Amino acid sequence: MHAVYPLVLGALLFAIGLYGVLARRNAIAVLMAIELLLNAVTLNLVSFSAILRDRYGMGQIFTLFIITIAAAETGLGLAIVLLVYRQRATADLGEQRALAEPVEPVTADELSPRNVEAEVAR
Amino acid sequence: MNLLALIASLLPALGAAVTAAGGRDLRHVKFWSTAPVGAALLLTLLVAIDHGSGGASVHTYSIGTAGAFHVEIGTRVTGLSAIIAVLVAGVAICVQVFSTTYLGGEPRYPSYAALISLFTAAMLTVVYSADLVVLLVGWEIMGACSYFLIGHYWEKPEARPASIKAFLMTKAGDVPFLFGIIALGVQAHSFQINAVLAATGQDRLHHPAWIAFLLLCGVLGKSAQFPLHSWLPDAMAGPTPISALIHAATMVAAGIYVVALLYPVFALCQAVLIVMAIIAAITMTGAALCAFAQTDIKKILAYSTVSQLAYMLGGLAVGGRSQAIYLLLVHGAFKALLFLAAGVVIHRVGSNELSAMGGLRYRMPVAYTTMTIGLLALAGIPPFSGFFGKEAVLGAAYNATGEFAAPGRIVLIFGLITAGLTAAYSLRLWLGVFHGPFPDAPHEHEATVEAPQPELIPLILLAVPAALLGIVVLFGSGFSNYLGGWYGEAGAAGADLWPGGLTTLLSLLFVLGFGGLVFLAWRRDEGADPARALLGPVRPALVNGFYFDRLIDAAVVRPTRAAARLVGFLDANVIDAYVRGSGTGARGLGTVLRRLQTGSVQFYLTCLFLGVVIMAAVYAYVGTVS
Amino acid sequence: MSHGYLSPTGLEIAFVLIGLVTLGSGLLVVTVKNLVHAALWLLVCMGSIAVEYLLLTAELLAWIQVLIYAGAIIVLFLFGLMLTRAPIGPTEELNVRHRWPALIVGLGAAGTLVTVIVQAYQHTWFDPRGAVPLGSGEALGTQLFKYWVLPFEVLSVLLLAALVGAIVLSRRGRDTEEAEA
Amino acid sequence: MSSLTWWLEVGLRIVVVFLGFMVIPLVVGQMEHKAMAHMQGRLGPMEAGGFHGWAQLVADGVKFAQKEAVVPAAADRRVFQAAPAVALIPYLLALIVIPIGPGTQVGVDLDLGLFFALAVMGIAVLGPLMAGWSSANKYSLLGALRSAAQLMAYELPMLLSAVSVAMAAGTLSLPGILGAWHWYWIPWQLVGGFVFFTAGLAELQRPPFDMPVADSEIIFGAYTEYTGLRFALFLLAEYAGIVVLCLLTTVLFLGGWHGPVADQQLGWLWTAIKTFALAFVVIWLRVSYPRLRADQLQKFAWTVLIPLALFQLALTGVVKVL
Repeated sequence: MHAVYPLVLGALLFAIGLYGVLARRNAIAVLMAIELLLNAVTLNLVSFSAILRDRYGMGQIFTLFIITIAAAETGLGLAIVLLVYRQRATADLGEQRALAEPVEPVTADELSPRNVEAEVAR
Repeated sequence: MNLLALIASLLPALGAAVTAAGGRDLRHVKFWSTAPVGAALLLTLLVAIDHGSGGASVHTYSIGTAGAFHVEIGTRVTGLSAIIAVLVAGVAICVQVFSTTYLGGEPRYPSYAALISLFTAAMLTVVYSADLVVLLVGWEIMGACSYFLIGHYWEKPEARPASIKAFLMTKAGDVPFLFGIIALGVQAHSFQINAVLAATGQDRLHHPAWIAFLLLCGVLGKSAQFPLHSWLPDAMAGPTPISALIHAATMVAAGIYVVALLYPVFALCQAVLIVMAIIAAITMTGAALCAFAQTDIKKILAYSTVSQLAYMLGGLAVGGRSQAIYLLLVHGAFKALLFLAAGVVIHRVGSNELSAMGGLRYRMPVAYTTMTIGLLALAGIPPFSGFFGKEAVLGAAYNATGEFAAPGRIVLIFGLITAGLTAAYSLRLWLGVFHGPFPDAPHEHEATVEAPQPELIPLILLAVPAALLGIVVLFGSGFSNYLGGWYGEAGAAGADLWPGGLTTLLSLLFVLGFGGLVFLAWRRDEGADPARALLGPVRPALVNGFYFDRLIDAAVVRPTRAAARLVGFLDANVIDAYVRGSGTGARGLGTVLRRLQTGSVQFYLTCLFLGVVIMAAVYAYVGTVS
Repeated sequence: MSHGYLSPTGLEIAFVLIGLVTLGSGLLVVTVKNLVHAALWLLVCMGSIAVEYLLLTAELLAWIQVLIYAGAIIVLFLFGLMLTRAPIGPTEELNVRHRWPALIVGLGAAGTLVTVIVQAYQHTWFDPRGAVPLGSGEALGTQLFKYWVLPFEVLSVLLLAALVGAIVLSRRGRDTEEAEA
Repeated sequence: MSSLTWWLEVGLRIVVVFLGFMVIPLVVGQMEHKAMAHMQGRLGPMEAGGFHGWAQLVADGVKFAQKEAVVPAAADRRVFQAAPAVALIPYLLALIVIPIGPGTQVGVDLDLGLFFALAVMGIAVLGPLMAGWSSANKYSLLGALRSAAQLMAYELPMLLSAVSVAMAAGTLSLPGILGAWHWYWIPWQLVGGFVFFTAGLAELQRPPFDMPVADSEIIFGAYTEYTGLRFALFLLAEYAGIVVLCLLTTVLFLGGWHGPVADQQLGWLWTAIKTFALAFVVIWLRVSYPRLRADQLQKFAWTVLIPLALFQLALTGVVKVL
């Protein structure tokens, strides 16, 4: 088999997952897109395991590990999303702006020399 | 001998340390302020007697190499240094003893006494030092001590600026002085005084005139010569004993001493000598005139000191090294006496003003007697010591030949005039303080109000040399021989200190003439100030020291202030504009960047991955191309 | 054995067809407006990837993929969706307002990766059946417990941590209980 | 073996499995009707067709086929329609790898057969979930949630107990397991068998683990909105689940085609006997046990079955090493 087929499949799947992670607002949808990302990686691992005639099963075993970790990640991620949903009644990532920097305009007197001196004196 | 000299310089320092360490504890201050200085006096006397006319005795301790120079610290005892050291220690012990009662009750007496001791130690260091660097250290410690001592009464409004002025003006001279010393050391390849003098003798100095000028600046500052003289009258804001110490023996004497010490350097160039002579002439005449006009008796004495120092400088300018040192010596004696006596008077009267005094001769017999002796010496009345000192300088000026001839004329003419002026202001002071009516006389017929003994004893002790130091001239060239030659070597052909006939006659004529004028003016109205009548319209100018301070204010202070304002303006409006601009810019940028901080994780992630993709693409592209 | 783009083997045809299914369902996962449909398309995607594994002779992995993803993770997703009250019918606010940055990133990543891969592997062929046989449970298990025991055990610790974490996260805190009581 | 004959044989086997899949669940359904009727003294199922009510199942089929296939207006139509298939097909796939007799009497002798069977059975969970969500009915959704929680809880003990057998045999291939089987495995894997069977019942939402479809609480859970053939398909899936579960239990824990006599020749018979015996037990349990509450269900899974499964696993390991 031509090596490009599985590898390109993995790459495209990765790009799709990337798009999903960035474009989805619902936290669970983002988690799904992350699953796509992980699967793209595992697909590549399996492909390389075959292409490079991997004697120690590294690719496949890493895939095994990644699937396991993905399961744990999904469980934890969903637990977090449910917690967020329980507290804020929404799983919309766009609404989770608690860490946003509040923007207030810089006032003119804040920059005057007198004020600077006062700040220094303080 | 050198070891004794070293101990003599260190003892007052030890006393100062112990006194200062005691803090405000007054119990042992009197002992620790007087005993080490007294011991130092004994040691300096021993050194002076032991030295004889033995030339220069140098003993140094090597303490390693600093840069290109091998640093050796030690003492150098010559006739000059031995005799000046005796003067320093003698005046210092008198001042310390005097101070025990004069200032003994004050809470800040310990620090005062410690500073006096330190001052003495610094001056002894200058005198005994074997190399110029250590000399400079002592020189600067004196500057610092004078700053603190003049500002001793820092609660008085005139004392603070006076101390700052003294510090700044002497410092203005010290900077060129430092360069001069460095130039000397570099050209002689050593800072050892002996080596420097040897280099001078072998004509190894380049541009000696410049070096001499640089050194002269320091001397002018320390010895209060025109144009750096005005700090000395202002320094009267300090306690009176300090004035005695500064004026008689330490600070101002240091300048003259350094010129005498490095005399070969100065004598190498006639231009320097002429400048010295001109400065001396201006200073001596102007200061004498100012002294005549002053009403504050301490200021009279201060201007008198400036005038007399100019005499010494003039003596040095005409080649009369021995004569100048002799005058320094006798001046030290009688000026210390005068200041201490004036201190006694001021303390009793409670005012510095001449107008507040009068008719004190019966009430303060000891002060009267001793001050009379001092004033006679100052005025140059034979046979008191001042007469011989003055005549020695005038004689040297009269007899000057060769490159000294031209300075000699200048010094002679102005010296004679100044002699008369000196007699005039001395007489005015004497009459004003001790004769005539007491201004407002509630105590006119009271018994004596003498000062306590510790104040009187130094007066009497100082009166002896003030009256009798003229005896030195009986030894002919013995004093000069003791001082040694220019290079500090022994057995050089010494100058004769015996007064010359013509100059004596002329100076006595001047003295009698000016003195008579003053006396006649005083006789007309015993309560009035003779200066007022004699000087007329120029008096205010003289009282204010020829408005010299205003000149300095206009020439130096205002331009400096203007420059400072300009710099301040530039700092506040140009440099700070950049600083504030950067602050504003950072804030503005921060505001913009804060808008990026939306809290949306996906927005961050998008930016992150965008960057990653771009980097990966660029990397892949570069990897493909290469 | 000569290979070329234009003379695909049966295996390659099967792989590409299944791959198209994978990509299509993957695209649907990130684009459909119905969350539950997205989860179900994810199921299709995972299943087709499992088939791809089979084609690449990774048999055990394929069944694990089915077991874990289809049997557990998708169920978890659906469970989560139902708990967060995923509505029936399209959800309007499912995508971010401006999708073009994400699109640019996705297309950029796809372009870069595909370019690099094609350039690097355009002359590489391999035979999945001819490779070292690792797909069976016995072979993979042997490798796992021969060479990868330590990572395996570490992974068990990680799973334990995840378990504890999930429990802690899901527990209702004391304050919540009080607030509800 | 040439390629053509290989394909032919595979096709034949799949057809046979499919036929079995179509028929055996119906048999089990008929059996349930009769057994329940007898046990509970029900008269209705005894009427249809005359003799012993033999045509009851046919009547049921006719009834289901006649009914209108309603899709609720608010429902997600496609998911609603796909759900029965998702519930049914995994059991068909699982059936492929289960051997009914010695040698080649198996659909496909898969190297990872056990794994495959369990994996595809996991997918069947999705059926009720999809059905429940897409029905746009809150009872359905509740039922779906209950079934999802229940299925995930019982998946673990089921897998663990199955792994115990795989460990004992040293293979994941179902024929391989049977090949390694000895009679003493019955007492040895008894605990595992209990766990597997019980967990399987819970997976199938059979009584007493039928909380997700508790008609007294949430009508019929995820299947409330289903009518006609789609509902029949769900029922079929349930019976197919029973068949697969009983077959797997038979194969894993009861020796499959092994029997006291003539197991090489009559292996399929022994398998059938054991399977139907187990299916009878399933029916019997339905009739005799009350329903467990949700918390009891979860507690039973996590505090009884999983420890038991782990114990079985440890026991297997110890014996294996000894």
